[in-house]
Amino acid sequence: SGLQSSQSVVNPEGLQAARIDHLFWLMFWVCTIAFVITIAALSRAVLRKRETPVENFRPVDRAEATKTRVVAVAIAITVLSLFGLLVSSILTGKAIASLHPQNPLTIEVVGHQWWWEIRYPNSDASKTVITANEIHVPVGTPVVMNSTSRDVIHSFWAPNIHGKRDLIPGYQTALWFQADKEGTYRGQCAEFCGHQHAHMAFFLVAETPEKFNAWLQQQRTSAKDPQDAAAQKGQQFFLSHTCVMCHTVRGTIAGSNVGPDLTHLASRQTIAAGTLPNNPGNLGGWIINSQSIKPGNRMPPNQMNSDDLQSLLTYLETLK
Amino acid sequence: MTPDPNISEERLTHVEVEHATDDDATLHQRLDKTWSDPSGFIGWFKQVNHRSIGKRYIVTAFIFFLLGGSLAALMRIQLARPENNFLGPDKYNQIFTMHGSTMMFLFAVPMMFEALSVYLVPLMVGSRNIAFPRLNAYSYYLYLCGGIMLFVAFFLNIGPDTGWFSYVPLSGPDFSPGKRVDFWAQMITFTEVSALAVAVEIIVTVFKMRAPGMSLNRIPLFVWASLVTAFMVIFAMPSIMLSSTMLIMDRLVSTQFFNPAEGGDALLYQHLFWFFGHPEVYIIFIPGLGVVSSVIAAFSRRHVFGYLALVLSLVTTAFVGFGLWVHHMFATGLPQLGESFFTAASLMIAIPTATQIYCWIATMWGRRPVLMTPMYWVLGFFFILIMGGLTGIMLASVPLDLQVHDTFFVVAHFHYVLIGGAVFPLFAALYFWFPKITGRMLSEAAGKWNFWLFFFGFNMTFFPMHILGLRGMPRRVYAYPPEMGWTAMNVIASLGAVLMTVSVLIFLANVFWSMRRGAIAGDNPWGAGTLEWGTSSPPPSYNFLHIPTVNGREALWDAAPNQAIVTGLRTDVREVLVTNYLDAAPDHRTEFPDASIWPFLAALATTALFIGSIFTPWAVPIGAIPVAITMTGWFWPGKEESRRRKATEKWAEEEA
Amino acid sequence: MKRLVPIPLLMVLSSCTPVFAHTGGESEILHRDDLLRAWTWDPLIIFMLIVSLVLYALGVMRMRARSERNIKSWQIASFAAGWLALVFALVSPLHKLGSVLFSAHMGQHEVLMLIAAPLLVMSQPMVPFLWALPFAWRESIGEFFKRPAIRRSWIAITGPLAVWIIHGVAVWGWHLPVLYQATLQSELAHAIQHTSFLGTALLFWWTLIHGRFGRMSYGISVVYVFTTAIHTSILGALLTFGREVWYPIYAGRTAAWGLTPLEDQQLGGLIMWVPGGLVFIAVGLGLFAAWLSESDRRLRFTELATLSNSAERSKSEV
Amino acid sequence: MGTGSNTSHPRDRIALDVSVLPDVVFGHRSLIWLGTVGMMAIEGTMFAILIATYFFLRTRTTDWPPGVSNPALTFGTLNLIVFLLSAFPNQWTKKAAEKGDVAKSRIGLLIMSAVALINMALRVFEFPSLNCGWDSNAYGSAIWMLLGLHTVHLVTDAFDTFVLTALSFRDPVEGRRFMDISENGEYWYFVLLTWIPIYFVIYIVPRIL
Repeated sequence: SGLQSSQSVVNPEGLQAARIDHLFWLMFWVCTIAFVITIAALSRAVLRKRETPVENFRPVDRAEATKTRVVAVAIAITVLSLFGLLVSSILTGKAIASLHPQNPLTIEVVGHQWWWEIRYPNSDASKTVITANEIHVPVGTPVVMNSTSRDVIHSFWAPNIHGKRDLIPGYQTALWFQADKEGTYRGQCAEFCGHQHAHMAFFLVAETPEKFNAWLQQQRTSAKDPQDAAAQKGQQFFLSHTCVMCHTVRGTIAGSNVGPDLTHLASRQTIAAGTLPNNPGNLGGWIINSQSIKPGNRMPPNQMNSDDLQSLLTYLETLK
Repeated sequence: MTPDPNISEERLTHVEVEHATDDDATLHQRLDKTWSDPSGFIGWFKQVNHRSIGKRYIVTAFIFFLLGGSLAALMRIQLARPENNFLGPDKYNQIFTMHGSTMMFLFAVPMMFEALSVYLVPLMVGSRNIAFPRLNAYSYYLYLCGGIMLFVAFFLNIGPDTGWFSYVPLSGPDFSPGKRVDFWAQMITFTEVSALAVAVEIIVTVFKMRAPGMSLNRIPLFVWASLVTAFMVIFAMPSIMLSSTMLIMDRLVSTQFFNPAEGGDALLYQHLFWFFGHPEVYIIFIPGLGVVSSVIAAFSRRHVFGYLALVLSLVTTAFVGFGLWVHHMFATGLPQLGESFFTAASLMIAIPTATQIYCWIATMWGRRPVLMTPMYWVLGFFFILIMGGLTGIMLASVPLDLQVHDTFFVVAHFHYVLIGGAVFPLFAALYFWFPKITGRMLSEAAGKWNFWLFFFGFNMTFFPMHILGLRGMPRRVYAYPPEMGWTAMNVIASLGAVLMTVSVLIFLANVFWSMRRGAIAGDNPWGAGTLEWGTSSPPPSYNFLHIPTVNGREALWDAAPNQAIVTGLRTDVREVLVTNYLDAAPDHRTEFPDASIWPFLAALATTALFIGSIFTPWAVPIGAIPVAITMTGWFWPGKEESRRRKATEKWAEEEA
Repeated sequence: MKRLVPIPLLMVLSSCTPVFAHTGGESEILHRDDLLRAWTWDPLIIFMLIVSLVLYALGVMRMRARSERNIKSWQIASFAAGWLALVFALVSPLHKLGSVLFSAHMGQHEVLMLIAAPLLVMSQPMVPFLWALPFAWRESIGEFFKRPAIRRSWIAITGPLAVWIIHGVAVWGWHLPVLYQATLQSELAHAIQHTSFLGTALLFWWTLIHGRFGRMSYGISVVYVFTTAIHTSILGALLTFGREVWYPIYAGRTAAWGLTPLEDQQLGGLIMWVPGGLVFIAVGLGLFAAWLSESDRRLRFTELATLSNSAERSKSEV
Repeated sequence: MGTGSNTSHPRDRIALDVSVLPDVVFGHRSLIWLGTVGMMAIEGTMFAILIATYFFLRTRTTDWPPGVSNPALTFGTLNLIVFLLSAFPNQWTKKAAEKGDVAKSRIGLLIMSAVALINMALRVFEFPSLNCGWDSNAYGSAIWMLLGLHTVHLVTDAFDTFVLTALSFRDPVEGRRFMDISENGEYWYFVLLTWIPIYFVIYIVPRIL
């Protein structure tokens, strides 16, 4: 399925992640060599035949002066290696940060317990796109992500693309990245944020600029009123029950943003912040009793008969 | 020696002094009568000698280690399968919070610093007790009460669930209602007061109570480690006490320290927490480095190579440790310009650690140390700490840290550092000093099983976590989707935990068996060189029949054939010798307090105040009254005592 | 004698307060291309630097000639390095850069306080300085400092706690925006700032390195060095993490150097924090090592050592 | 191997006789002095961190003090003056104790008890003159905590002074009591000295920063 995704540091698909990956392997090899040499020296010291009987205490050895020299050289080599690593780390840092072109795509990410609000701001407020848990970006285009949190601290992390960035209430932080290859990359919250920290994932969909623009156009539209009766009944149900206390469906009276914006719910691949594939069965289960899927989450259980549920699902399926 | 003519006749009739010509058996009787603490149930709460308190610290901290380990085992069961239903998020979050808090605050620091130092330092510097013995008892009871409070809360299902770091705003009043976080915050205060008290005792003991001849340059490396740790405690712990107090006040009396809406700041908490938290790592492993030096010297039969370099490395680590707190906040979005500075500073800490490792290898080089169980643990320490240190170098790099921060890679890293740097040396220490503490040897055969199972179990548990982290598994998740490909590694990790559990059970069996049946140890079973091996095992109530004098870094090995002893201390009261800071020349004598119930009562009163304050701020002013009363009782001198002292006291001549 | 020597240096420094002023004037904003030409040829500074160098050289030559009091080569090297650090801070383009970039200004202050000051203190330059003077002058200077009032106040301000507080107040006080910005507007304020930084740093390092208990008190010196490292790091961290620009006076000036005023401030804070901290660590470790070796040296004079020696002797006599 | 004392016969032992040493000493020689200094280091660190917290909060906003008026100066300044003046009787008492002068020590302790009472009385009026609540905003929380923490030290030392005063009127007053009195004086200096920067931060900094 489309969920078959990667979430790996050592499988970079973005410019930043690739530079960090190089740095990782450089450090890995330097450290491995250091480890092997040290353990070899230790083994020799422990296993080699001793010069004097063990009973004899001698404050120092005959080779003390040599030992001093060797230790001094070893420390010098250590310092130089560390300096080398420092330089490579700084170069990597510079390369990552140097991506500041003129016309980046700006997105905003707001952390919530336990989902991601994603915005594509536009100077024309009516063109601003608001979605949740699924970020679309064009391949090869720099993206600047402005982020903050509405409640506790979260951390945005899509390892194939870039390192993480904390989302802190009261702070606005910016992260630059660029995806180089088409694909769907999983990411998830990396800062402990309470009960459902484990189920706070998102998907980053990198697609061609054409596909991306089409997607963005689509997301800008308001929800259309449903045509068939079942869906209309579902909409009635949606608008007359507690759903509207938390969710927005643009084009209707539902305009609260406590929970994710549902205007284009059906276009998303997953529900519940990457927890389940988006299909009617999962959605139904989620609506009836989300607490059994994501215990502690903020969505209350909803009692309804199966007819109502069916029509509600039919309505939600129209929110493409 | 002839009696001093300056001492008045009256004084001589009052006092009983030890002489060089005293017969050992008589002297033992006199000293033992004076220095023995009361026994029995009530007596137990009155004891103030550092060996009793030290043993209690060791046992208590080890019990917390077992509890913390059991919590870890529960987490490993939960993570052995994807989307496991064994523990829900609520239980899991409590458990990982309890695991971290227990291991850091109730096991690692109390064990590595308080327990080992309280027991060993007075013996290693040749003193009859630790400075401020009543404070020492008080600090132990506070620690015990704090630990019990936390676990009672946990077993009542109101254990803290916001992580051992309790970041705001998650732990703040809005997102963690109820009392859970308050228990955590007060537990911090309990244990930190206790650690701070011991830090002061250790500093005073090391600077003022060393045996004559033990100049600064001859202090055993374990004592240096303990002293450096004490200084770090003094400058680091106030920070967490303040931040946890601010947290609890934000929660209970609506202060606004961390509330961004009212001018507060969420990152302020992180700065304060890590200003303590980074030094905390060194507080935990520096004593372990001291243990390693002791064991290597003893089994290599020589002075440790590069004494000065080792001491300076400890001091450097302590110094640098205070400049690195931001190291834990790279992902919060630091000024871009700062990255190179922070990376450089973080890398620097590797230099003193590497220096120490080279010095230890140089010590063993050509000496082929005797491979007995304590040495096994030390060699295990090398293997594991070096690996943890090297992944630490990776974490020092800001760009790389942004990837692996808060993933299982970091979990692996700090377990390599902390278990390698503290638990392996701890086992070395337990095998090494068990004979001194109990008079019997631990079984070597069981010891080796203990070691190998732990070593393999450890690597099996934690090595795969490096890979898990690189493959994207974040920390502190109670569940993960099956399709992530993390399952196999998690299963291996969980199996490793089984081996570690078996290993610890073998250790416990070894301890219980050896306490009764182990081979009799004798004074110095390893032929080691520091002062604690110069008295009987277990040491008598007064530690040393005659306070020894010191002629070199390894007091027993370097002793002259006719090494001087100290005489002239009183035997009818608990009198100890106080020496100079620098050269440990005898300076004056001072009387130490007897056993007393007051420290215990004062600790109970303090506990009532701390716990009460969770429920109402009024507990602070009201609870202060019993605290004041018990503390006054503690220091209030008996009238008879005052009279006796007045009759025998000798004032120092005024300094010019 | 030794305990008196730094006073003249302090006096000299404070009497020439105007010397340290920026001469360029605030209106002149330094640009990248002009950097290497932007030396500060302030006559008074040059005069003081040359006088101190000449006096020092003269003194060293006289001491060597009389071979009464030897001066070690490392001390000469230390003086030379300290003197060059002063030149670097006060004459080189760094000085003018400091009126454009807060970070450069911070760098200049760190050079004065953490490089020039400890190097000069270690070289004990007052001994050669005094030797360079005619004998009669030397006498009367000596007399002056033997006066009880002078002695007492000297002792009062060279307590380790006293210098720790004095230096700490100087460092923190000058970073109050009001005072700091005044230095860029008033030559006098600027001169006072530099003099007080250098002066209190000299006092600080002198007390910790040559204080009245000598090497015995190096242990306490380490604690003071450590706590100073911590509080200056915290000041550096506050500058680094500040959200607002503390010193708006730099606002229009930093752009030519590719930094926003806030970045400039962050860089300044980082310089104070990390490289500054490193110097403190290095000196702290040096003091610590000297403290340990002093403990060995003093051990020889204890009663125990006497006892052991006599025991050895009596045994060999038998 | 082994110490000389284990291997040699008692009669051959070299002994370092310490019975001639004093057992009443003052200042840096005594254990209690070093212990008190350790406590001061801990508490001084707390004050320092709290002051750093104050300045950190200062960097978070442009308006200082945020939305409230400056603290009123009267009582804090009076307290500063009383503290500074108390150095004289404190030093006098400390010296009297170090000479073993019972009568002077008693008078000194009585004076110091009175001084501590005045300080505490003034402190009661300081809290309202902060002109904001601990819960108004982070600034208020910080200055309340600073003042509160200092007050805890003031009250502790005052209590200690009262107890010592009571003890000094009970015969015999032995050397150990005089050591305690001297150390109490030392600690009073700490309370006094820390008040200077805290006063500056609470009362002056909002006016100049």
